[in-house]
Amino acid sequence: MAVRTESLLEMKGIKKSFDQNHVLKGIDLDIKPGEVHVLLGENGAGKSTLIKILTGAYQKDAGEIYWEGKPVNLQTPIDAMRLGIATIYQELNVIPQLKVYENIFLGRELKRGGKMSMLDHKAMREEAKRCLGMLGQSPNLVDMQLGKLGIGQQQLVEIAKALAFDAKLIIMDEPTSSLSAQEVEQLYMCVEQLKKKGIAILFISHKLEEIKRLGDRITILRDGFKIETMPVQTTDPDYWIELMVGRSLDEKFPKQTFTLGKEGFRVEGLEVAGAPEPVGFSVRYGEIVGIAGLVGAGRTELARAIFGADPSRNGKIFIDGKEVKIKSPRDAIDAGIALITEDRKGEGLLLDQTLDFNITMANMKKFAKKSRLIDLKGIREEAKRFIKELKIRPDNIELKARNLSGGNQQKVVIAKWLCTKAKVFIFDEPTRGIDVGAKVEVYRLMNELVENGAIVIMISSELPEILGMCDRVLVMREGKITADLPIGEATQERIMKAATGA
Amino acid sequence: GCGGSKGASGGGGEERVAVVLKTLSSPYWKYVEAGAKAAGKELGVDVTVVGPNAESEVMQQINMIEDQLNQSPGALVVSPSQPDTVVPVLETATVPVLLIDTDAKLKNKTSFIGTENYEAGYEGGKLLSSLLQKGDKVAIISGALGNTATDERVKGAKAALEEAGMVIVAEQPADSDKTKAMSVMENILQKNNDVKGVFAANDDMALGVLRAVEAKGLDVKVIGTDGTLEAVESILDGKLAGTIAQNPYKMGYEGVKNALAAINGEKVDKRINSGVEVITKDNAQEKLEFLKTISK
Amino acid sequence: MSQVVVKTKNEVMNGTLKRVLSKFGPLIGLILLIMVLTVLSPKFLTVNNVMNIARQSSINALLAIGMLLPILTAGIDLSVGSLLALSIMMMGIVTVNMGMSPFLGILVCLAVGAGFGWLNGILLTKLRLPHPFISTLGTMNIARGIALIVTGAAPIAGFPYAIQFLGREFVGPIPVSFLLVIVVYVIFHIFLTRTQTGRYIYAIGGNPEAARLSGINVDRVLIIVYTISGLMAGLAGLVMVGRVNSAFPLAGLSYELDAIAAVIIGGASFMGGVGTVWGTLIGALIIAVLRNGLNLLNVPADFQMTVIGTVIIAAVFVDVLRQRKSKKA
Amino acid sequence: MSQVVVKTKNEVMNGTLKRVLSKFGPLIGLILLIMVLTVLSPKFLTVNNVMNIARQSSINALLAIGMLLPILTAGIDLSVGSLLALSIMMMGIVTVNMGMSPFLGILVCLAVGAGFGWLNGILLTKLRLPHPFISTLGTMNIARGIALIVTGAAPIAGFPYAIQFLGREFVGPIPVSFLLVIVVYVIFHIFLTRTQTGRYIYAIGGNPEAARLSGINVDRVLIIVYTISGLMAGLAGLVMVGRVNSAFPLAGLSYELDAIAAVIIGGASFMGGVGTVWGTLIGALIIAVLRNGLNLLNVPADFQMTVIGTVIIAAVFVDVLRQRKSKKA
Ligand SMILES: Nc1ncnc2c1ncn2[C@@H]1O[C@H](COP(=O)(O)OP(=O)(O)OP(=O)(O)O)[C@@H](O)[C@H]1O
Ligand SMILES: Nc1ncnc2c1ncn2[C@@H]1O[C@H](COP(=O)(O)OP(=O)(O)OP(=O)(O)O)[C@@H](O)[C@H]1O
Ligand SMILES: [Mg+2]
Ligand SMILES: [Mg+2]
Repeated sequence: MAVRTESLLEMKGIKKSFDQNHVLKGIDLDIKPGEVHVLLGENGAGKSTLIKILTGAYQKDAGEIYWEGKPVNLQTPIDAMRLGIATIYQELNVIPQLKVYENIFLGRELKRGGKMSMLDHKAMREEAKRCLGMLGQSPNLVDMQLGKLGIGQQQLVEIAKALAFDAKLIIMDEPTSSLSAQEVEQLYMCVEQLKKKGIAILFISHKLEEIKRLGDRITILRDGFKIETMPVQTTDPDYWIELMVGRSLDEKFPKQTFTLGKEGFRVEGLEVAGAPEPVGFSVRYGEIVGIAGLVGAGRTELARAIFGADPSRNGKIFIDGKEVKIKSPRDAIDAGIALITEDRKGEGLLLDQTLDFNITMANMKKFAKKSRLIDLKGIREEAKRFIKELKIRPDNIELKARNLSGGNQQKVVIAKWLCTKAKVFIFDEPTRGIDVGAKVEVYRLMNELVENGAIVIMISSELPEILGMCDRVLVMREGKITADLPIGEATQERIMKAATGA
Repeated sequence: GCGGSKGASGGGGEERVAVVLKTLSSPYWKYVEAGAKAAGKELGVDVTVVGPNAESEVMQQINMIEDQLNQSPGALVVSPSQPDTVVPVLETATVPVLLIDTDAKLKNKTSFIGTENYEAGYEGGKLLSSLLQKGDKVAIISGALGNTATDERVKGAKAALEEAGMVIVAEQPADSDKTKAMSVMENILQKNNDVKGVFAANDDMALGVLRAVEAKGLDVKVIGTDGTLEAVESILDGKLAGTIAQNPYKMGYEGVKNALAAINGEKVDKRINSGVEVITKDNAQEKLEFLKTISK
Repeated sequence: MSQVVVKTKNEVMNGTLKRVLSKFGPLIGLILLIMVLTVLSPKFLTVNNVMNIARQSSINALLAIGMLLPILTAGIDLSVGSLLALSIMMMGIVTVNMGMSPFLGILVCLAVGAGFGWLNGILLTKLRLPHPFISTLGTMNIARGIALIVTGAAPIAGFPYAIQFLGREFVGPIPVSFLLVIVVYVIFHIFLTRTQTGRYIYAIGGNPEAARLSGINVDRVLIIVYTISGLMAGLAGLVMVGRVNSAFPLAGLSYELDAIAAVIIGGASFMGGVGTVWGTLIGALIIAVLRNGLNLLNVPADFQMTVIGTVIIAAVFVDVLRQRKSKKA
Repeated sequence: MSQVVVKTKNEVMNGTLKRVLSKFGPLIGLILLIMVLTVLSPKFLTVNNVMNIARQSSINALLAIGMLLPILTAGIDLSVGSLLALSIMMMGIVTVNMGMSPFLGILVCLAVGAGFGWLNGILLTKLRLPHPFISTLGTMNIARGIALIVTGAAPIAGFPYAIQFLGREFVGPIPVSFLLVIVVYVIFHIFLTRTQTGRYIYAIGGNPEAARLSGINVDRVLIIVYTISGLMAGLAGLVMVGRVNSAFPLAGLSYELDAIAAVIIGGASFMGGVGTVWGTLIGALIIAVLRNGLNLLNVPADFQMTVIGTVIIAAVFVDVLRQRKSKKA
């Protein structure tokens, strides 16, 4: 073998299949110290699977892994950690019942003395504060119970967990998917610092701007094969997309403008738990309204309150000028409202049920025949239709949701709500974890919904998508709506100003 | 009877006797309770009868004894679920202690009133043998293994059956449960459909066995133990061949009566045999009437 | 490896077979057990004995299918044994002691079971007790207490034929109670796979929050679940009374354990959302076959418990092995 | 409502109080129970009776603290009652029947409990049985069976003083067994809050996959958990033998239910990751106080069950109410 001292890590001919599904068909990858190496591929291309093999979470079927030139056998996550590999997994891997600092040090607790001694809670707290500080987070966070945090902050804790680790390689599987602009910026700075220290980073992302900004080299995966590894700075993102989806993409935001109709949806004096004052806004037919804001701005809370997901709520909601009484999600669904929740695992999916079950769950009524039995065939056909429409892969309705890739899971959640034929769609971070190609599909879907007379509201922390797809932008800060901008007046600066209050 | 407060009839100055039984969840122990209560009424004693939910609740019984002692009764009547277990707590008692139904090696006990379970089982075995021919096949249905009362009965029955030259082809547990006994008997008959007699360590199981036998239309003599109302009725109907009654009512009655005697400083016999009654068709009517009067 | 493989007919067949096997997973454990017992005892595989097993399994089978529902919702119902006892005692009081119509008695029996089951559901959902373990442990004690109180622990015998029918009669060689089990299981299968409420039960067990946000009235479904479980306890009681022609307050003591064991051996998960009607039937049969075999072989009482324990572990382990293999393949 | 409020000292105090209350939540249920019983029975709040309760609670308290660990990992240990029986039977054989040293006997007692507990852990992790309900249901039967076999179901009496010491003696008015409980609980508290393995137990219950991916050796921790649970069953057996100076094979029958009830009443969750040592102690005390109170009031046996059922539900409900209030406030 050739001299490998140059590479920190080399993976050669990695193969992996689940049952009949051949996911990785011989992947090569090499990572050099101090570089940011990006993995890019469609949803279900096998990116997460590849890194799970690297971290010892999965066992490879074939292939070799070399660490600093020496072959290694990674059987368990501990093996990888010992080598100096820290991982931020795509799906949150935290213990909701434990405190933030305990999560940060999980598996590598600091102790007072030798191996058998007591834990040093104080030292862990201090060190946790330092790591959270690197991400611009308040030190008060360390003693919070993790489950009480919003999903974005949980993600930050995951990142802090990797930072607290004296790693040579940090794997980040879509770390920014649940963060808003400010935290993302902090993370970028962090990555640059790490790079300077000679730490290598394997970075997975569907956000091309961020790849362009951070990446040194990029490896494109498609259909279980490695297509190409190339330098980031000298290649064109459109070329990456072409390699990754097998064709070129005409436009990233297929914005369509429709004639503005009358007001279709209105929220008045809604008291959201934890918000300082009642909230109100309205949406007209023919427009897509975006809600922007930082993590924890209260957007999700607002959506949940509208949907009747949280108890005790005052205020009025009108659809087509008629007030609807909403006390529970059932009421909301009956009134024609759909909420595509942001946390797909916690609030969206039945992981152990099949895709057709998941997709039709919120609209089972529709499939009840006169005999009151469910039309199983109808369910399967409806599910197949959505799987095709949203390009969910693998396109096997019998598959359990658990076994889908993150992005495909997200698509299943969207399908579930499309299936309800609602009138008002509230999307909470709908494109989180979805690849560039599929994003366009989701945007097209929104267009279609608006065209067919639905109300569409999109909560998003992705400013480009807000700016690219919406007709009007509401900005939230600390539970209040601080700006209501027509798209013509909405600029990145104005939105950020309203969001931060600066 | 289900009330516990009936004993508190008279005015103050009454002696109080606490009775702690193995359980109160079965007819057998209800008869003991009835006997104790009757004695209390007749003799003007305040009688408290308590017992855990099940005979297997051994520690719960110990706790009950402690809690009763804590309320300083005049005397204590105990029927220990596991004989040895009550010794430490009862040794500390400063009041007269009488054991009923089941004896224990207790130095300071005033008396033991009852019949050994072994003897009851032996009588049952004898009764069964008398209905069969030498060399006939018999089966034994035991209680939950480790239940000392049913285990002793089984030992006694086995001894008598073997002495009489019976062939024991099966010995299986049915946890003192009627339904389980029925299933067990069905399965035994599957293999040995020429079984001529069955000894069951309590009446509930005997009745379950009987059901299985009847369903097959076989002529099998079934003997139970305890002498419950249901069993006696079955004997009168010509179904159950017999049962061995240990006279629980008398145990309860004598227990309280002698407890009062001990409180008053009178002499009490160390050993009072309450006897066993072999109940067959001949004397079942009499027994039935007696049981009906005591269980109202 | 990297080329696209055309599936041969053989492979497709294999796939179907695998799917069937994985659906009827614990079946292998049952078949193994039957094979062993057939070798050990010539009496085992006779029509007569098979019918015996069918009959003996029926009470537990009815309790187990009721228990499947709470377990599918990640819950449990500890009260079924006690509810069985209370149901039959009330039926005894109505029909034997008060001499009323047997059909009224049957109605009372089922209504008492269902009513207490409903109470379990209410306690869980409206009082928001943290786990059905607590609420059903509570009602387990309450119902047993009442069963003991109503007749002062005395049993009730001499039920009318109409009540005994289910537990006692045969159609040809087949016990009516087992036919009842089959009918009930078919109904449950349809209920769980083909009705809205049935599917909601799986949804709630899989992810209660997602279920709620999908517009499912979780409380309503849970109340239905526990009511049905109670109803099945009443029905099991009816069969038991038919079998032994008497009702006694300690009936069904600790039967919940056998019912839970049947459901879990049948492949259901305590974490909810996973489990099938047929698996449960096989679980109940495994337990009945085992008990029957021990009796046939006249295994000494003290060894029986040890054998039962070992077989429970082994039966489940066989299934685990099978799954591990099929995953590797 | 809408302005930012500066926290006054009073509020901070309130916050602390709330935290304490929420930590010692079930305490309110216990205090209420004690108040009611003090009013109903003059004998209840006497030194003598309080010490009785302390002693009577100790066996269940020891089993419950062992049970807390499996429950924290979202598991369960059904075998503790049987392990208790097997442990003391083996101790009896060693010390009474074979006349060996009492200290060897104690060692055997604890080792048998821990050894079988270890087996539970191995079955769960290495055989990959789907849920500890199965493995511990199996060993529950196996251990009970062996306990019955070893002496042919005969009890063993007449233990040496050294063995009886723990369950029998007093320091002043305080039973040694309760002092033991206190010491054990303090050790468990330190273990669960201050050691790595202790924290891992919570982590595994909270999210086993995340725990595994964080490099925690989940199997190892689970084996430790079940071994400790078994060890505590042995220790509880030692205390029991001290109290009754005898060992019998049906000892500890269905004690697992009381132990589980104590843990759950004490605020732990079957879903894992939630539960404290002190809550468990209070849960065990609630059960003991309740039983003792019913005995003092001479409540008839059949009513006791009904009352116990009701109080179990009520005790937990009080806690639920409190939590609901504190959330609203
Ligand atoms: N445990 C599993 N069992 C079966 N199939 C699986 C399992 N995990 C992943 N897969 C399949 O492997 C394929 C690759 O999944 P993976 O999660 O690696 O995709 P990905 O590239 O990370 O996608 P995304 O961008 O959506 O995160 C998918 O088809 C998925 O369905
Ligand atoms: N269950 C909870 N308990 C306590 N605090 C919570 C809980 N859920 C959310 N929060 C907090 O409430 C605030 C609002 O969160 P929310 O999720 O509504 O914000 P968001 O604007 O949607 O942000 P995100 O981008 O994270 O979705 C955050 O500070 C969050 O930490
Ligand atoms: Mg992925
Ligand atoms: Mg949000």
